[in-house]
Amino acid sequence: MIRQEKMVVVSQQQIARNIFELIVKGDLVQDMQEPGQFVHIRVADSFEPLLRRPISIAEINREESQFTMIYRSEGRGTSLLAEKAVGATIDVLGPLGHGFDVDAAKAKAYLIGGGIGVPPLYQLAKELNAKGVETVHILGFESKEAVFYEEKFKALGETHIATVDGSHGTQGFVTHILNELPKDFDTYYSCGPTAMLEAVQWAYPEKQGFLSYEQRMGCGIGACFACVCRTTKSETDYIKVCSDGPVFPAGVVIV
Amino acid sequence: MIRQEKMVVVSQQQIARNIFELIVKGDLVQDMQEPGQFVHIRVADSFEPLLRRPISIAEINREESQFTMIYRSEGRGTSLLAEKAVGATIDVLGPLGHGFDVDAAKAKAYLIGGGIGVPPLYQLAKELNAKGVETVHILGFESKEAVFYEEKFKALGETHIATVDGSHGTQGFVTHILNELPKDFDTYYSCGPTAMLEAVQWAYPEKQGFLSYEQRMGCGIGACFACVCRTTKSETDYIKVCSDGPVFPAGVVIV
Amino acid sequence: MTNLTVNLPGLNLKNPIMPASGCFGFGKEYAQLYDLSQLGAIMIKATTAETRLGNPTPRVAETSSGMLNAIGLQNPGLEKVMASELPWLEQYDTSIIANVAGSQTEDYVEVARAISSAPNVHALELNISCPNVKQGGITFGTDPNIARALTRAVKDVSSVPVYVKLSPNVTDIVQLAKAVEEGGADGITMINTLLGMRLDEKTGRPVIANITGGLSGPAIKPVALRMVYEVRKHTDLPIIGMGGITDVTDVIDFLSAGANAVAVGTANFVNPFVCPEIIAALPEKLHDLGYESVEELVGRSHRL
Amino acid sequence: MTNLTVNLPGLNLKNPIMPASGCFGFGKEYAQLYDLSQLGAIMIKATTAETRLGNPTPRVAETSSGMLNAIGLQNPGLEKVMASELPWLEQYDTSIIANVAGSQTEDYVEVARAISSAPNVHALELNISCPNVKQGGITFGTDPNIARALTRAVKDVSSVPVYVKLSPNVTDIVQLAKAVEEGGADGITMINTLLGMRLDEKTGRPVIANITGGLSGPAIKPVALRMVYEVRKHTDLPIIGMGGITDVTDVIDFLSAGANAVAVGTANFVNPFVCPEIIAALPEKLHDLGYESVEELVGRSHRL
Ligand SMILES: Cc1cc2nc3c(=O)[nH]c(=O)nc-3n(C[C@H](O)[C@H](O)[C@H](O)COP(=O)(O)OP(=O)(O)OC[C@H]3O[C@@H](n4cnc5c(N)ncnc54)[C@H](O)[C@@H]3O)c2cc1C
Ligand SMILES: Cc1cc2nc3c(=O)[nH]c(=O)nc-3n(C[C@H](O)[C@H](O)[C@H](O)COP(=O)(O)OP(=O)(O)OC[C@H]3O[C@@H](n4cnc5c(N)ncnc54)[C@H](O)[C@@H]3O)c2cc1C
Ligand SMILES: Cc1cc2nc3c(=O)[nH]c(=O)nc-3n(C[C@H](O)[C@H](O)[C@H](O)COP(=O)(O)O)c2cc1C
Ligand SMILES: Cc1cc2nc3c(=O)[nH]c(=O)nc-3n(C[C@H](O)[C@H](O)[C@H](O)COP(=O)(O)O)c2cc1C
Ligand code: FES
Ligand code: FES
Repeated sequence: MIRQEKMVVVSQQQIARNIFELIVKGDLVQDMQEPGQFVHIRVADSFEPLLRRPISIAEINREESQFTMIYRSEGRGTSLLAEKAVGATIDVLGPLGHGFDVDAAKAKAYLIGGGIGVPPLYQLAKELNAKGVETVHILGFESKEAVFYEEKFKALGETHIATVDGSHGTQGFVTHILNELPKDFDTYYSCGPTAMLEAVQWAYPEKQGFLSYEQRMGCGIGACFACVCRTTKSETDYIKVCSDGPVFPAGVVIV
Repeated sequence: MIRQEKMVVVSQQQIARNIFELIVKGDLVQDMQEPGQFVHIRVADSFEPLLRRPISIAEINREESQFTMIYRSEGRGTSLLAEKAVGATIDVLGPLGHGFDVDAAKAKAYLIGGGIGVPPLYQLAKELNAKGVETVHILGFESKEAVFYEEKFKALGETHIATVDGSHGTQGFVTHILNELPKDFDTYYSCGPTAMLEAVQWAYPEKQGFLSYEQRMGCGIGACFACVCRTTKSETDYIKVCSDGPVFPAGVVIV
Repeated sequence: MTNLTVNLPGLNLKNPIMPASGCFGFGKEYAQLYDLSQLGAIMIKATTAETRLGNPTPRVAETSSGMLNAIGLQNPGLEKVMASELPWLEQYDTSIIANVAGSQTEDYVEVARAISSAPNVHALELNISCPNVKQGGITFGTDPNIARALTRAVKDVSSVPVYVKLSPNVTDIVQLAKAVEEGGADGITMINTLLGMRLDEKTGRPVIANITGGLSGPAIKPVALRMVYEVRKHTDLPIIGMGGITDVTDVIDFLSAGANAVAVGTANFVNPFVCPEIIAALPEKLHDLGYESVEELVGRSHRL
Repeated sequence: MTNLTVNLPGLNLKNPIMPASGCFGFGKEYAQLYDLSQLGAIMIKATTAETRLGNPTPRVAETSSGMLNAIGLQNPGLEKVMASELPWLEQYDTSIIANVAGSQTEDYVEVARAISSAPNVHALELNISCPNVKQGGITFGTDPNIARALTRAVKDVSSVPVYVKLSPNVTDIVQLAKAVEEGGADGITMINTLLGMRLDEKTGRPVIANITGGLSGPAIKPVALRMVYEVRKHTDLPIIGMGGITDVTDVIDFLSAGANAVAVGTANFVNPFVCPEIIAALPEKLHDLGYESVEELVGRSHRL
């Protein structure tokens, strides 16, 4: 069920350059189904900025009714979000959309993330590991200062980092790492910039894969047709990132 | 000189129903000339709400570089102002306009205020007393819950309170009190709703008086012609409340 | 008890609040959140004769207290709307207003004829004001002669009352209102979005793929209110007012200016519960203002 | 060194930033705050043949990310402006653009002839778009034929280049731009305010005594930007763009859309130092975007 809830900030921390980890508490957590779902956040009580901001669910803690978001504070909305202190409330609409199919992976999965596409892979990695699936994490960032959650991913499995400027890990993009890695996995999951998703899809045409897409959103629940993508499934239809996605099987979305 | 300064909140307190006393600190205080001047406050960093809010200077503390405002938290802007906590900064433009002529009073003055028109009379009363002028304060409020600074005014001179609902002091308007008081003063000063200013002016046609007016403002410094009033001085001109006023001698403003 | 009902041609509304077309799809999504039977009516997404894919993305951009959209009338087309969307909506006890769009008169006529025959469609909203389609759309809404003729053509085939949705992107909105009145319109809905644009600050490229988009949200409320006020001065036709409504106070403003009912668009995206919340707040608000019914308040700004 | 200069008919600007007419009086008030010689130019308050008292108060009202005003062209009249305001401004090293208003052609012609002869007036801004005066004003700005004729009449008597200020309250702004171009305009300034309205929530009465007012501020920026972009597509005339500019990013947007220079109106009320702050920020901003001069950047959105 989708709820709108004033959730309470439990923790707000800067964890990398412009990157914040925000933990909030509330009943809505109980309705979270799959890793890869997102929430739609109203950052101000006023109508300025007007629109909600879509942010992925990075970690779910059902016992404590808490979940974690990791976001880049960049524009007006996310800057305001970064100002919310412990105890403040945040208007959260969610959980929204369809996430990663955790049951699809059999033995070994590649989790490939770029920048602020990395967060939803963390809950995914946890759930896959819990099911006994081995996870390998290939994560790309701008530079050393932008890297986050490296240790946390390492605790769950083999983890490779690429940075564009080479200041940490491999220099270049995640694809540079993928080229060097064996293809001994059965499923890949990816979230990040569209160009990265395309490259990943090209790299593994024969594998089962799931990709999480971004689009500018209005409603976030499927009513406004703002967030559509063309699809290979039909010439006369679009799919909506917010309600049909944001995660789609590889090969479904035309960019 | 008019300055725009980020002033620091030293104290913020609710002192009556919806009425707040706000003390801020900064260099701008040194330029304050006369009681009855005002400042123009930007309540948000964003452009929503857009316009600055004019608030009178209620008390000046030059040694500490602090001044006090007393305001009613009512609309969007003043509600945001009420949220500013100690240590926060507030964008203040001021001091603005021309205040009360303190030198005009000789021996005894009536200070007549209504509601949020009362605040500027406090600094005025202090300065008059410092000059050896006896001050009588006639202050009107909605009800008991809305009364503020009664003790402070009492400490400076005879003080009469009227409330519309009679829950404190005399029932009715300040004019009900004025009717009962002797006319043994040489100068009156008044600030409050326009209807009250009119009534006061009518009550003392023979006395020297100074009245502080309110108008909706744009710029607050005399450039936009938003805050004008017709004047008895000229048929073809207006006076500007923000820069020619807000205080005018009795008989100058046509309402 | 405060009386919220409003009776307009084809529409016996339990209250004057309805979601605006294009901001509520065909209701399914918001039905996950609350019971749609609470609503005075629902203005469904524009329907065209054929399936429309609409414009490329990005289709939305945020602006100061507003947003731009250029969806481009994406919709499944008349056939699917008739076959699945409308029947699904029959479970709710609310009036359906079908938004009809097209790029030539024949399209409008075809859709109007068919959709007005659906059992739960109570009125049509003729969308002659969509700024985001290359052909037709807005030109129908800016030329009084074309608007009059189109209204008449649609009126001739419709089995339910026809409301015409006016564009604010005109020199003289009253002239347009008069024209559609002459064309036989049963009512007016206003306003659609103002044409606007946003650029990417780094590249200078338009953020919206369609280059320009329609501005909606609180930013446009003063313009919408002024237009409703002006049109009300010149016609007795029912007006469903919209443009930047976010709360019950905004609703009072539009009713005061002369709207008989109101629609809420963009605010649904910010607060998906905005319509039921306004409906719940309305009785007390009317009471505080000294009115016992919505109809008593309508047009009060003209009676001062 | 980034080159901020802009050369337009009559105006050799040291930078493209100027306060908009009506938001800066005749400069005296802001001169208390900073040295006006920093400004690219100053657009002074509308001047009419006779003293004008303007509209009753309240004259302003706040709206979402914007404000309404109905000052009604209050000004001391041609004679006083010539005798005291303009001479006072001579101490500053900046260009003066005189905003000329009236209610009939003769008024415009009289003011234009006289004021264009003042030694420090470098250009006229023909205000055919003021929404807040009962006669003339906006009708001049909505009818292309009248706008063309008025431009020609003023052009005939002016000793300096004539810029015409366009109203956004029209169906087709390009048509108006073309009309004033045909009338001999040397440039265009745009946009004036959008007609809007606000009601008092308690009484339903219009907040502004004039009933309607002109909407300005960030709320209207998307509309202004779209109009500049459209007009630039259809004319090579210089454009001074305005509408909702509050910071250097907004300036870049207007220049990208095709404005050659920009004016800042409402934002002066919020931050009286906004013009000098933008001027100070402009070189670095241009540099970051990879441009060495303002003129290089102008119109970049059309070259993508
Ligand atoms: C399904 C989904 C999940 C996401 N998860 C995360 C996450 O976990 N962490 C994170 O940092 N970011 C995430 N994003 C991107 C995030 O939504 C944007 O960075 C954010 O909306 C930008 O807002 P702003 O206030 O910083 O920028 P502004 O420039 O003020 O935004 C202006 C408008 O553009 C929209 N917008 C800008 N960039 C994007 C974008 N990349 N995608 C969608 N809308 C955008 C904003 O939502 C807003 O409506 C996600 C996006 C989507 C669609
Ligand atoms: C010279 C002067 C001195 C003032 N001194 C004080 C004071 O010391 N204490 C105090 O509580 N109030 C004072 N006021 C009134 C105060 O400015 C308004 O109450 C305040 O602006 C309302 O803002 P808001 O955000 O609460 O209301 P909103 O309704 O959000 O205001 C909307 C717009 O209307 C304007 N406005 C609304 N009411 C008034 C008003 N009465 N006068 C002028 N503009 C108004 C606002 O400034 C704003 O632009 C003074 C006004 C003036 C002109
Ligand atoms: C995303 C979006 C899609 C819209 N689609 C339509 C539409 O299909 N048909 C229509 O007549 N109006 C459409 N509109 C306009 C709205 O119905 C409404 O007239 C406008 O948005 C002003 O109201 P608001 O400010 O409350 O949003 C759309 C508006 C938005 C924001
Ligand atoms: C208070 C006020 C007074 C104005 N007076 C004039 C005027 O006298 N002549 C004119 O051409 N425009 C006038 N304008 C319009 C502005 O010059 C400008 O075109 C408009 O406000 C849009 O810019 P902005 O959003 O930056 O304010 C006035 C605007 C305001 C807010
Ligand atoms: S954001 Fe509205 S349909 Fe996806
Ligand atoms: S508020 Fe602008 S002149 Fe007084």
